[in-house]
Order: sequence, then structure tokens, then C-alpha cells
Amino acid sequence: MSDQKRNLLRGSNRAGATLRMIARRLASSVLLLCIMSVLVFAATQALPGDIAQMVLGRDSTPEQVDRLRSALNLDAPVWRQYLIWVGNLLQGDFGVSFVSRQPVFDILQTRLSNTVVVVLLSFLISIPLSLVLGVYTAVNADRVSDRVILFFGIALNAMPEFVLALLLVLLLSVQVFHIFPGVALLSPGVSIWMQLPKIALPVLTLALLQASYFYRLVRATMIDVLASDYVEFARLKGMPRRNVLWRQAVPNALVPAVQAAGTIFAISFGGVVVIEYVFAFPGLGTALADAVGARDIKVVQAITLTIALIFFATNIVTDLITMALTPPGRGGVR
Amino acid sequence: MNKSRHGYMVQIASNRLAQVGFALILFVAAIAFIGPLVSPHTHSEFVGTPYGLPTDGAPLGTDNLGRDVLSRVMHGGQDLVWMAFCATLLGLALGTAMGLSAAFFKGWTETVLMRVVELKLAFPSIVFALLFVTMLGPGKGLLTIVVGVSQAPSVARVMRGVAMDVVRQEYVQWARSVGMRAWRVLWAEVLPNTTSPLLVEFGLRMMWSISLLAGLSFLGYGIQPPAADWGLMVNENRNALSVQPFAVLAPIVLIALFSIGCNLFAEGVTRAIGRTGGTE
Amino acid sequence: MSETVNLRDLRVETRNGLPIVEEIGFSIAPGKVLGLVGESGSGKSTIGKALLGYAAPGLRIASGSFNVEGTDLLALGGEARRRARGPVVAYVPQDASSALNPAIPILRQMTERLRTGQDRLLASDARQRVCETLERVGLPTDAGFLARYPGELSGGQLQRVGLTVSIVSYPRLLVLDEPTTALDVSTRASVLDLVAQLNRDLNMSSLYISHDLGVISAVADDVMVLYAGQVVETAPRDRFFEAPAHPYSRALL
Amino acid sequence: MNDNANKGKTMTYAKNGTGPSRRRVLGGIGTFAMGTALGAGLSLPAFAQDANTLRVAANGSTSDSLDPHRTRAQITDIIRFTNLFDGLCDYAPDATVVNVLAESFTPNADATEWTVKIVSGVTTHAGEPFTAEDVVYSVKRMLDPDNPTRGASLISFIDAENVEALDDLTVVFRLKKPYGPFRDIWANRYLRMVPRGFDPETAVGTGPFRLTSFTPGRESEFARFDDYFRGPAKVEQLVVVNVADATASMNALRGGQVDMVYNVPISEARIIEADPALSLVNNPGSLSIPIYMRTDVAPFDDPRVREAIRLIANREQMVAIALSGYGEVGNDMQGRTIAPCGDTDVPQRTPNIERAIELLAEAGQSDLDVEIATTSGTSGMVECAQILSEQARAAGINIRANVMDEASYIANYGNWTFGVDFLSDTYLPVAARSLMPGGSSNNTHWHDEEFIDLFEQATATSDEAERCNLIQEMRRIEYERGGNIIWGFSNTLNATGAHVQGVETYVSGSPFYHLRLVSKA
Repeated sequence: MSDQKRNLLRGSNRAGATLRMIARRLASSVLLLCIMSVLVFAATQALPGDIAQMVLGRDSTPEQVDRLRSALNLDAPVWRQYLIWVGNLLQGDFGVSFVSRQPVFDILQTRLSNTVVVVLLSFLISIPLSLVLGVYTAVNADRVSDRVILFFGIALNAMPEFVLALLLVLLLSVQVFHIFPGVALLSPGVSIWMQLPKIALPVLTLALLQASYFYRLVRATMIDVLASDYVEFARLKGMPRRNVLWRQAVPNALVPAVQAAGTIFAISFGGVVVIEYVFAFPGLGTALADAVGARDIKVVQAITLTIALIFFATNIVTDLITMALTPPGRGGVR
Repeated sequence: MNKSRHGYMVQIASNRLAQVGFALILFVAAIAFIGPLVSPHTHSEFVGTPYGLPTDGAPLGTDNLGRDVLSRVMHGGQDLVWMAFCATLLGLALGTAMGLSAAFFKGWTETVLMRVVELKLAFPSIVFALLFVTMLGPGKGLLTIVVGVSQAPSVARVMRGVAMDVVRQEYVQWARSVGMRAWRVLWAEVLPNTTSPLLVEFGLRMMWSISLLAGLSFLGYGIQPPAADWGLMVNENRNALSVQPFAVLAPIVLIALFSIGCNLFAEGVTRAIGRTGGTE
Repeated sequence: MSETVNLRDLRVETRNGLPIVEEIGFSIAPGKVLGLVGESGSGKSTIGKALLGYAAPGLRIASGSFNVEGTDLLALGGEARRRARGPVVAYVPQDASSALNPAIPILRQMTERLRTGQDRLLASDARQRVCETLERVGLPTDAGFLARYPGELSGGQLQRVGLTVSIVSYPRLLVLDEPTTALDVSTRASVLDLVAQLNRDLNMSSLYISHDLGVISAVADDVMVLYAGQVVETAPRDRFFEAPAHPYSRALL
Repeated sequence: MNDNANKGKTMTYAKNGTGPSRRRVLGGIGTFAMGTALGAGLSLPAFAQDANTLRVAANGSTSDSLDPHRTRAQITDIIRFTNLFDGLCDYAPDATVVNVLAESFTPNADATEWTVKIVSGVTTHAGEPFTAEDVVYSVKRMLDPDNPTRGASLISFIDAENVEALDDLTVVFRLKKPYGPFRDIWANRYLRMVPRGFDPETAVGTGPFRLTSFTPGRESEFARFDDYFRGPAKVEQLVVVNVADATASMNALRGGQVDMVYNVPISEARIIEADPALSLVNNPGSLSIPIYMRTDVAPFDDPRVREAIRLIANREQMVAIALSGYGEVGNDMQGRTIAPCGDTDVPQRTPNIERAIELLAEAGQSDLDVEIATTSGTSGMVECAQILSEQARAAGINIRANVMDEASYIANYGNWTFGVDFLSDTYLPVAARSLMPGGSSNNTHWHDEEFIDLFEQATATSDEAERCNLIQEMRRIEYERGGNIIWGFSNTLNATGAHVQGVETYVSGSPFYHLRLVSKA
């Protein structure tokens, strides 16, 4: 029974190791966020064009520009501006946009929640779809159906976002069918949940792009799993086919799937920029593109850091889910 | 190991997906590079009214300024393909250097390099490119570098994974134990054993480079007019998609064929070398 | 009550028709162990799995009949063949650490076959039967142990769990595919004892596959030698070890 | 999906499995999905259009403003201000000036003091009467030296300290210098009147609509102001939606998501005209897209070089291509129309490449290689630079189009040696801004004494016929010696659904943005 004792010991070490791992990831994420804040601040400082000039437009006089510049604190040394900014950030104050004179937090809040809704909805479509397609094509690997689906997967996956978005607008909105609105004109006063048809196309575009990548990953993992000894043994044991597939094989493909899903989730927030632009969707991406164009640097800074934060948070959550799903004895925890 | 590498090459060359992918790449590259030599008009010459439908003089019609779409399509791939290629090579070189170094030296080198990778990954490529292009202006060189650099971290992750297996091999350990210089071990022993995954990465990165460059052009942050560029052409002419579809569809089809070619090639190589892991 | 099991003229080939094994036949009486010897790659495992009507991906069973209690198992269709796996013929894997599903607690892996099919048992009955078998193979039966995942067990424990999964259905024929290769010497000895004892107690026929003649001499009643997919010699154990007939057998010894 | 973030990790975990919590996770997702589907069903009716609500899409940004005096002049702002506020005057659709809040203008003998009578019975959205004191407040607000406004330079001749309300309906303006076209200037869209104590948060004005909600960069909503002094609007509700992308706004119009768009790509005009469900509003606006050459630095300080470039430019081709024909060929003079004055009698300048080559050779600039700065500020700016660049090949010189984003262009605004701009106003204000030294858009840095003198006379006189003569002369000088290639005037294109009625075209100013008389069938 030394086995048992060893396992018990290993178990307690494992829980400790998990905590330490989380702590380390948190610390490293915080550090990276700090570095990121410096980089983002430096990058926005280096953007050409004078903010005051941009805000006032073509018809302003130099005196007006100077006056606005000092009113906005733009003539302070850069390091002071940075420290003030970070200090305010730490107190939860994102500042006020130079351009819209609105609190950056307010801008960020609605835009972020809109984008989150689109990404989540696209996830609700792409994840189940990918699991079903991935399992189906793995079971039927190299048959005609697999090849056809693979071709479409590769083609969709290869298409730049705006190409797919434009094709979907042509197909489902403007030219062939008139099913969904081609523009996501959300009314700001109304909950996005009450306006879902308006965001159907952006969600669909994103979902197709996600699925075309994700399903192939599920397929590849499932092929590995289906070739494993334990699946063969389950069949030799006399387990029914359906049981072998869904109870024995699929659960073992979930861990890599969760990892990939986490990645897709995190990078969707960057990838959605172009899609939002095509559909004029009021999300983080269009806000960012607008803000870069208008030199609304506080908004650029806030959005970039938010995207980074989402990335780090997603990674940590993904790792936690992975650990929860990983069976004990393989690095998982009970 | 030279023999096995040769074997891989044969397998890759005989893989149907890789063949089709490579043929597509060649086809589009041929249009891009031979096109400018044989195009009926220059890329900026006015041959008709804006958005004219196909005629004998302009088989694909005219664009927003009345220029010949066919000639612009023939001129518009050279820069894109060339930039995507250079950006990909840059991304692969940088990423491979980072990945191999991380796997080989371990310790602090690895920690720092991998943190840098993570930092960059938290910065979506499109946002990264948008900021830098706005900052430094949309020059071809800069676009290439920005796109290349933004590809490097993903390559670094993959190559680190690959190299970790190679570094554990006996001949590498042996080379290190007899006191070969680190860079020589990397160059002569580790790198040659990563060719197949590098080929896969090449296909994938090429695809993303095209996608990113075209996306930037589409947002107006790419190659600037009056140059002919497929991404820019889509941007310039998409208003008239329903009037003169060829001005948009021709470049879209070529972009799509090229990136599908790259993706097929990557998938084919992956299958040929039996790496079943997730391809992007 | 138990009868001899009979294999005739088994041929397994690739999809292109290249034979992996051919003209294989043997009989095993109840309570007896047939040792199947051969080098790795000689087709031993292929024969073992073929007895369950199973061929690895890329292979197929081209011909042969395998009679157990008056039924030709190889002639059975999909569903009937599946039902025969377990209660009629059971398979003990070579390496239980990879053959047991890492994502499922061991109790479920041991009971799940009993709980499927027409004669499915209640959860409590299945658990009861598993515990009896576990006691036989010398493993604990407490709830804490049963709730473990394969990754939390030692190699010897895993191999016994693998054995339990197969014998808990009380099969007529037990195919043991090098079940001791992955074990250290002392564990190997105890597992071999266990196999011999179970064979007697349950009155099963067994096919014991190994490349290790020492192991074969310890458990087998008869020995069959396989070379390049064909049987070169079949003989009772004592005769085989005293006077092997075939030159290849001699070379093995 | 652009990055391959976790590939290494994915491979490592490939053989691992899962624990018991998976079923709960999947169950949760299922419930969520059902809720979503339900939500989708419920929200469908929100799609239906309401005949009492007019929805318009226009170009704006997060810098959208509610302060009529401080704006970056995006179209969403113009629509908001036109419908929330009134000016003393406004332009009629034919570009003549009519009174709105003002009833009469009376100058003294030398046009240095103007007495303005206000219309009685005007009320603000807050229910207060609009009086002379509100006018004084508005003018002082426009001229506030500490908080500059967009229209300040237009009325810089007013002595802000000496604007005075004589009674509830009479204001007297004392000027720093004589100003003849005093009444006309008040039609400008940046000189709208606000009530005392104006707060941009609530944006109380006197206009036909009052604000009900505002989200910068997204949407603003208005309700009809039933007590509007010129009669209530036709629709009960007005919604202005920001759509930055022209293609997206056309998609919205086609899909019935909006009734009207202010952002029509010229390329779409022909399709809209052919589509029975839509109608094109083709405004012969005063928008000019000048190509400017700095007259104070090389190479364009040499008049021969300027003349050469002017002879290279094929104006007809530019209008045909850059404006798809939706515009009018220009002749290097500002002002598409200078009504009520007659046209200026000079020959149309046409391309003459041989002469251009000669002039360049004389100036020693046969190998000229210059960059022309442009941005997509309005449709045609980028295109005309490209076209000029192509036309210049024939003369053996190299003109390179440098297309920038707007912020980069504006950062160096006024300093580009060679570039493209756009201007939209009647002649004298345009001249003040772009042809006079110190004007905010005097990109050519032109300084012509004779022109300045004529300008001063034209602004000082209150005699219209004399002013017309002076303007004719000014334009002649502009044609001969100016630094601009005014190759054309662009129509402003807008589109509505066929069910929208009462939209007026305009030449100058704001008539098109007045939505008071617009209704839905």
C-alpha cells in the first residue's frame, strides 16, 4: 500500500503546484501588462499628427491649438504623462477622451460588451459545430465526406476576414437572399440581446472562421484518440460503437480542444476588427479603428490594454479548465 | 537523418494536397510576376469611364478611375506576393531563431523569449500593424517588417516545441558534450531537423501574411494609391460591387486562390510527414 | 460443460491482399493454456485480436472459422460479434497503462461492459462482481480505490485492473497479449501465478501470447511457434522444451 | 483567426483526458443557446419600420458634438445642429440668403453698425421665449477668446464687447471695420443661435426637433418640437445613425434599416438612379476640390511652373473620372455660382501639354519631381491627385500622390508644398479663408496686394451691384495669378428610399440638412 501513500503525497503536492502555477501565471501576466502599458503608451505617443490640431480641425489657428494642448496636459514631459495615466488607471480611472470628451470607461463599456456578445454567440455556433464536424470527419477520415468538408474548411480558413464578410453580405443580405441586415446598426438605448438579427452576419462570419480552424483541430485530435490503445481496448471489451465514440474517445479530445478554444476566444477580439468594420458594428474593433484615425489616444490605449487583459485572463481560465478536465494522475486535480 | 529528410521530401512531393496547393501558389505567382510584363495597359492609364463593363479593350471592365481592371490585376500581385513572401521569411527566421534558442539554451533565455512571445500574442496582429503603419507611414518595407514581426511569435512557439524534441536527441547532446559552439550546434544539428515543420509553418505564415496585408489594404492602411494592389483594388472598388463586380471579384479570387494554395500546401505537408497535430 | 475452442484456417491480410498471418489453426481445451510464441512482428497480436473478430485499421480477416460452444465467432455480424466480446472471448491488453482510458475512473471501466447489452447487470450487482474479481487478483475494493483514475495507479495495479476488466465477464476464452511485458520481475511472477490460478478456478481456455519462452514455460500447457505469419510447430510444453522439431524453434531456445 | 497562439501547448496535451465536470459545462451552454434563440425570436418585430420615425445614416465619429459652435463639422454634427438650432439667416435652396430668426438688418451709413430685429414669438425647447439677449449671448460665446469656436474667424470683424440688446427683440452690432455682406454671413452653419446659459449636454435650442438621446459615434434621437415657430415637422421622431463606411450605409438603405443616407459613394449614383426603390438626391453643391501649389516656396514660387501644371491638368477628365461626371468643370476660380452676381468672363483653361513643356523648360524644371499630399477627406480628393499624376506623365514630369490618413494630413495642414483640399461656401467666405493672407485654409500662401485690396472693398460695401463688380475682378486675378487648380465642383450625392418625400436639394449651406419638411409615405 506504499502506492496509495505515494499517490496521496503526490495529490497534495499537486494541489500546491497548481496554486503555485496559477500564482506564477498571474504574476507574469501582471508584469506583461505593465510592460504592455509602457509599449502602448509609447506607441500612441509616437502616432503622427497633433492631437490638439486634430480635435480642432483644419480651420483652427495656432493659438487655439496651443491653448487646447496645454488644457489637455499635452505639453507635460512624456514620462509625467505616463505616470499620471498609469496612476489613474490603477484607481480605475481611464480618463476622458480628448476627442469625444466622454469618459473612456463609458465608451469602452458598451463597445466591449457588444464585442463580447458577438464573440460569445459565434462561439456558441462554432464550438458545437466544430465538435460534431470534427468527430464526424475523424470517424470517416479520408472518405468523400471528409474530403469535401476539409476542402471547405481549408478554403474558409484561408479567406481573409473581409473577403468572407463581403461574400456573406452579397449572399445573405444584398444580392441573392435578403435574410439578414447587411449592417449592424445597433440602437444604443436597447439591449443588444433584443437586436440579435442585426448582428447575425458578423456572428456568422466569425463563427465560420472559427469553425474552419477549430473543426480541423478536433478532427486531428480525434484521429489520434481513435488510434489509441484505450479506444481499441474499449472495442475489444465489446463496448457499443456509440459508447466508444462519445464516452471513451471524445472526452479525451476535450483538453486540446479547450486549449484551442481559449486561443480562438482570445484572438477573436483582435480578429474581429475587420469584421466589425465591414458591418459598421459598434464594437471594440471599430472603436479602435476610429480612435486611431482620430488620434483619440486614451481610447486607443484603453482598448489595446483591454484586449491584452482579455488575452491573459483567457489563458489563465483556459489553464484552469484544462486542469479541471485533465484526469488525476495526468497532471489534473481532483 | 539526411536520408529521412529526403524521404519526407518525396512524401511531400507525392501528397495530393501539397501538389494542388503548390500548383495554386505557382499559378497565382505566375500571374503576379509575369503579368506586369504582358499586361495590355499600364496600371494607371485611363482607358474608359469609371466602372465600365467588360469590352474588347478591357476584358474585365474598368475600375473606379476608368483604368483597365485586367491590367491592374496583372500588376497588382507583384508587390503583395513579394511582400508576403519576404514578411513570411522574416517571420520564420525571427521565430525560428527565437524558438530554437529558447529550446536550446533554456533557463532565462527561454523565459525571456517566451514572455516576449506572449506579450506580442496579446497584441493582435491587426492592431499591432494598424498602430505601426499609422506611426511610420504605409511604406512597403515597413509593411513587410510589421507583418513579418507579427508572425514571429507564433512561429517561435511552434519551433520551440519542435526543437525541444530535437535537442533531446543523442547526436545533439553529443555535439554539445564535445564542446561544439552553441550556434554551430543550432545551425548544423538542430535546424536541419526542423525542415518539415518549417515547411508547414511557411505555408501557414504565407497565408496569414497575405490575409493581414490584404486586410490592412482593405482598411486603407496598406499599399497606397495609385499603385495597383489586390487588397487596395477591393477597397477602391467594393462600393461598386453590384455595378462592376469584376473589379472586386478578380482580386478577391486571386487573393483567395493564393491563400487557399498556401493552406492546402501546409495541410499536405502536415499529412505527408504524419504530424497529426492541429494545423491552423 | 465447457468445450474445446477451435480455430481453423485463419488468414488476416492487408487491404491490398498481402497476408499478415495465414493457415492458423489450434484447439484449446477448458482449463488449458496455449502459449503462442514468436518474434515481434510475427503476427501474434494480430491472431489474438482476430479471435475477437477484430482487425486493426488497414487489415481484415480474410478467412477462417473460430468455434466456441458451437458458434463460429468469425461468421458473426457486427452487433452479434460485439456481444460475444467479453462474455465469450476476452482480451487482456499488453500494456494496461495505455489500454485503460485515462479519463474514466477504474470502477466504471471495470463495470461498464457488464452494464451494457441484453444481460446488463444493475450497478450494485456489477460492482459486487468486480469486487469479487478484484479480491481474486489481489487489489483493494474500497470506494477510495475504485474511484481512482488509471494515472493514479502503479504499473502492477494497472495490469491487474486490466486483467479484471477482461475476466469479470467470465469469458470462455481469455486472450492474454503479453500481459507481463511491462512489469518488473516480481510483479510478473505474481501475475503469472494469478493467471494460472484463474484458469483453473474459472475453467477457461486461454491463449497466452509472448515472445518470452521463460514465461511460456511457466504458464502454457501447449506451445505454438509462429514465424513470419505462419505456424511452424505446435507441441505439448514438455516435449517442446525437450525436443523442438522445427529449426526455428531450436533457434528460439 | 490570425495567430497560432497555443499550438505548442495543444500538442503537449493531446493525449490527456477529461474529468467529470464536462457534462455540467455542456448543459450550461445548451441552456444559454436556447435563451439566445428565444431572444432572437423576440427581437424580430423591432425590425419593422415606423412611418412616424425618420431614420438617417451619416458619417460621424466619436468626436460627435452637441455644441454647434465647437465641432469637427462631420455630417452627423451638421444634421444635428441644423435641426436643433436656427441661425439669424439661412440659405434657400438656390443659395440666396433668407431670414430665419432675424426679421430685418439695418446698417448705418458706412456699414460699421448693424441693427438687427428678431422675430417675435420664438420659444426654445425649454419653453422660454427667445430674445435679443440670447443673440448677444450666442455672439459672445462664438467670439470667446478663451474657448475658440469654429465660426469665430467668420465674424472676427464684430466687436464682441459692443454687441448690445436694445430691447427684447433688437440687437445692435458695432463692428471693428465696415462689413457690407453682414446679413449673408449669418446664414453660415457655424453661427447658429443658442439660448442663454447654453449647456451642450441638453442642447436646448429653437429648432424643429429637440434632443432626446445622444451617444457620440453611435446614434442620436430627436422628438418633434411641436411649438416650432415656422410650423412643426412632418415626422414625430428623428434618428441619426452614425455609419462611417459608405458601402455599409448603402446596405442599410437597401435593407430598409434607414430611410436616407448622407454618404453615397459617387460610384453608386448610377445604380441608385436606376433603382425604383431608391431615389438619388443630386445636390449641385458649392464643394470645390482645389489642388493647391504653395506660391512662396520652390518650385511653385515660379509662376511659370504653376502655369505649366495648370496647363497639364485635364479638368474635364478629372470631373468625368474623379466625380463620375457628377459635378461641374472648374476654371481655377472659387465659387461654383456667385449668384446673384453674373459669371466672370474669362476663357475656359484647357490642357496644352506643349506649352506646359515649354514653360517648364523656361523655368528649368523639365525634370520636376514633386509629391502631392492628399487624404480621403471627401470623394474625389484622392482620385484627382492620382489623375493629375497620370496626366503629368505626358509632360515628362513626375507627380507622386502621397495618400495619408486624415490625422497625418491635418498635422501638416497649411505647410504642404503641393496638395489637395476641399472647401464649401459662398465666394467671399471662401476667399477670406483660402485666398487671403492668414486665412485658415490659405494653403497656397498667396499674397496678392491687388486681390487683398479688392477683397477689403467688397466686404466693406453694402451695395450689392458694386460688390458684384469687385468679385468679378477678384476672380479674374485668381484665374490669372492664383496658386490653385480649381478643376471642378463636386455635386453632393445623397439617397433616400422612394417613400421619403420633401427632401430639397441645395447649392450652399444647409437646406438639404433641414428635415422639418421631410416625411414618409
